[in-house]
Amino acid sequence: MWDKVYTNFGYWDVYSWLAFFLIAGGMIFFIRSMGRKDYKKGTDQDEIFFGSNPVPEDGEDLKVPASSAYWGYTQALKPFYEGLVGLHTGIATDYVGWYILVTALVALLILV
Amino acid sequence: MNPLSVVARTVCNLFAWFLAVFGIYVIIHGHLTPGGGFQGGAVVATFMAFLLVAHGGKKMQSWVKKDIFTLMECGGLTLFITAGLLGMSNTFFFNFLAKAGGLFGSVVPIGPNPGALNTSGTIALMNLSVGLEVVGGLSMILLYMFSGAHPEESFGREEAGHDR
Amino acid sequence: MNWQDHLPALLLAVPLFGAFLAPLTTLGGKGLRNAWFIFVSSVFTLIAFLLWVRVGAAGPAIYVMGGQGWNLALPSGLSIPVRILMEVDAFSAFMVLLSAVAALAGAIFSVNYMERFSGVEKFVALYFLMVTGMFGMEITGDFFNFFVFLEISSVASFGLVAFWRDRGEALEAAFKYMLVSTLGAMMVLVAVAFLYSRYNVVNMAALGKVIEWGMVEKTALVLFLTALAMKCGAVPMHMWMPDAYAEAPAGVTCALIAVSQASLYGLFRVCFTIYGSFMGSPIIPWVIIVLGVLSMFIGVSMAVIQKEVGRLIAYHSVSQVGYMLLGFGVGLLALGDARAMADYGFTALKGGVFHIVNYTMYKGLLFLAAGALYYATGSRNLNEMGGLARQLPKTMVLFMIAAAAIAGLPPFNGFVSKLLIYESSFAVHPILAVFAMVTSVLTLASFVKIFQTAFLGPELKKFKDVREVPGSMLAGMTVLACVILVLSLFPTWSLNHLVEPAAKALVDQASYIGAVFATAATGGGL
Amino acid sequence: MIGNFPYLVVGILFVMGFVGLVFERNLMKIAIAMSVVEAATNLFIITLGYRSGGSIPVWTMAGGGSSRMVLPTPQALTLTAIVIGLATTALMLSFVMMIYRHYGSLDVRDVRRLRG
Repeated sequence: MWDKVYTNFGYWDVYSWLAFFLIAGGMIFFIRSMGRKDYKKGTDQDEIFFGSNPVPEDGEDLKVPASSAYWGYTQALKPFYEGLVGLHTGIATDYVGWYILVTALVALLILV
Repeated sequence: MNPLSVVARTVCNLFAWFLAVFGIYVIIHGHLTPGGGFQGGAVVATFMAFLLVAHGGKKMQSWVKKDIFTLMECGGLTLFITAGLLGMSNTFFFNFLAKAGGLFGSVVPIGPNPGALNTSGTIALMNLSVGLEVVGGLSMILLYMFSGAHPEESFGREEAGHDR
Repeated sequence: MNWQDHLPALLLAVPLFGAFLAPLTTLGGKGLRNAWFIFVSSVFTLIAFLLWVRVGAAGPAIYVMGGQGWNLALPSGLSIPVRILMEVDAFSAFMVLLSAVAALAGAIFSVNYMERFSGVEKFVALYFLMVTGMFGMEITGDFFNFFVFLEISSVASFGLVAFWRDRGEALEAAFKYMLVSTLGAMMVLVAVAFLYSRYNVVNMAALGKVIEWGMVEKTALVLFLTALAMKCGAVPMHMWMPDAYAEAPAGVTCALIAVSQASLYGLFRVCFTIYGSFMGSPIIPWVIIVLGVLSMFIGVSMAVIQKEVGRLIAYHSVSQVGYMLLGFGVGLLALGDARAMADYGFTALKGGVFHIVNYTMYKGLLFLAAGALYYATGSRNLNEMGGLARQLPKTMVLFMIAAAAIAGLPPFNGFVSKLLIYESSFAVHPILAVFAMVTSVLTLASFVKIFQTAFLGPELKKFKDVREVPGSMLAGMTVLACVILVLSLFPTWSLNHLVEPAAKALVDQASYIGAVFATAATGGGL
Repeated sequence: MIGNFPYLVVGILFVMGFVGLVFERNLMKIAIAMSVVEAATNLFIITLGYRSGGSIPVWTMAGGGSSRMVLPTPQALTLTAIVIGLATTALMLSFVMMIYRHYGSLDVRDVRRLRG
């Protein structure tokens, strides 16, 4: 029950990972406890720094929308993604067409 | 949908009953002749289709309630599965009534015969329950399709607000 | 007579009974309906567990519907089984157990999730019908019943996907799903007819015994292969999957995943048990491997750019199914070769089987968490979400467990099965392992995206009065999270007791066939 | 030769159904094409069950004893397939009806809010 999982090439041991997380967590709390004690809540030490501009009331103006995530990645692979999204037409008959096409291809491979 | 002309309505009133009787015949003789619960049930459901087309949806809905069909459907299916569970002393769906005398328990005579209705055990029982279920289910499909095609007639307005 | 012999029949009878009585429970009001929903789900989960224990202890179990005895497969000296036959070996029992857990979690979740809608009694009935079809596919012993149960689960799931019928999108998704799925089921029926025309049997074990390798069998194999691969969402036949999964109510999606796994089960039952002795030629394993690699890579690439929570997670289903196809394909490639089997083939199979249970659990949990987000905020669009960790702390923790598990972060279970697949596919060709790892990285990236945009970030005004989701939804998610934690913390136990018997049963063609043709299965009587 | 004629019809029906499913644009016609495929499948199974000179598989009515009875499995298969086909056709037509109410169109190219 407490063994490692062997894969013929290497192994997986969840308990050493747990021990690692425990030790890392202990170190983090230790380092945190060495921090300064003169931090006070409710004073201007607590304020958000927004490029010395006034902080907007609604979080809507602050947040990064999901479509901006990985912008560089999608931009770099634009031709690939244009082709891929182009394939997902959303037309029901195309779905059937893909299915029949794959069946025909596999039949060609196996039967001939 | 408006009711059809008086000629069509009269003819439908007359022939719908023949359909119902024929459908019930097919259900009851399911274990003897071609057909059975499903086919007979479909024929009986045509009875509903006849009346629906001839008299229009409004009149139909004042005659019968959809709840009756739900009850028929659930009742038929529950009867079916109960008939299966009662054979559980041997196996699920074991034909415990066959050749046991009593209900549907006679032995079938060999050779050409006019048909012995009281045979075949749970198969006849299951035909009856499937027939009940199919009559309920198909009639309900017809009624719902009708009310879906003419929402203003059955709901008084466009159906709305199912999701939130 | 031992009552445990009847477990396969009860497994089908209980959800059927639940489905047929569900519309009548409205007479007792909402409380009775919900109690019925949970009660029946718990009962079939219990039965599935007992069945799994029994099959693990006593080997493959058969059950003859309507026979004089439950094990009388060949009555009156017949040489082929003619009755409806259920056959449960360790792999089926494993699939039944995990589908039952997923269906139970979906049912518990749906109690509060669906309470604001009308017609829930029909929802309950359809849900149980779908579960019946799923169990039937997993325990049936003949191909025609496989088709029937496939259609039962499919038709019930069409209705469930379109349950929110005032959303045009739900109807559209259901229509597309229905079109490809019905065509696939028809092709399965044609394949059954091909095999029947040659051997006059539809029983799986009897077919596996007599089958030869000819043109008719090859055609049937092609039809089975593509139809079932389509049902479990292999690229390029995956396009119905994001539509249907994202538009179905969340509790249903959780069970739909188990249904797609039942199709995967069918695919491997066909490949291993029926055609197992003809897999010497590498074409069919390579077809499965190529489908798997394509699914992994294209699925995850599409997932990264999605903007809706449901669609993003659904594209991940496509890519995770790719892992299983890859693992099983590698196992199939090594099937004829005892040395390769010991070297890497069995590891790949173990990885594939372990990935099935991991995938069903964490993907179900992810969909339930996405459903909880939708329930709380009324939106599926990630662009509109943000800062929800303040309002939904419990949902966030549960989502985090699932996301870490799917991305394969230590110490969670997703990595164990992926590791087994990486290392065995590396032995076949290094490029396969490279694709698998790139997929894993992109998986992590897309879940970081959901987590960051939905839960982190500044508090939004429009979500000020969002409250934590109600108890039954949390309970449904907790069931799956507990299973994930157990699988993560005791990987050796789960591999030895859960996965290995299933993988062994999969490659053991002889005992599957032998169970039907055993001496106890022959004799007089009816 | 003439015995193979039904298989030719089955093939033609399958091709007709596939062409309809892939190239038709109207949802109603797609549903009809689906029914054609179902009919082709049923015809295929029924044709497989035919044996020349066989009699009906009813024990008490079979002329010439049980040796000439055909196996009833294909008939049972087809009946079940017909029942399932009825359910799918009814459901598909209901979907088409409701899609028309939501999208105002029966063209499959307009019914694509879910894509990409």
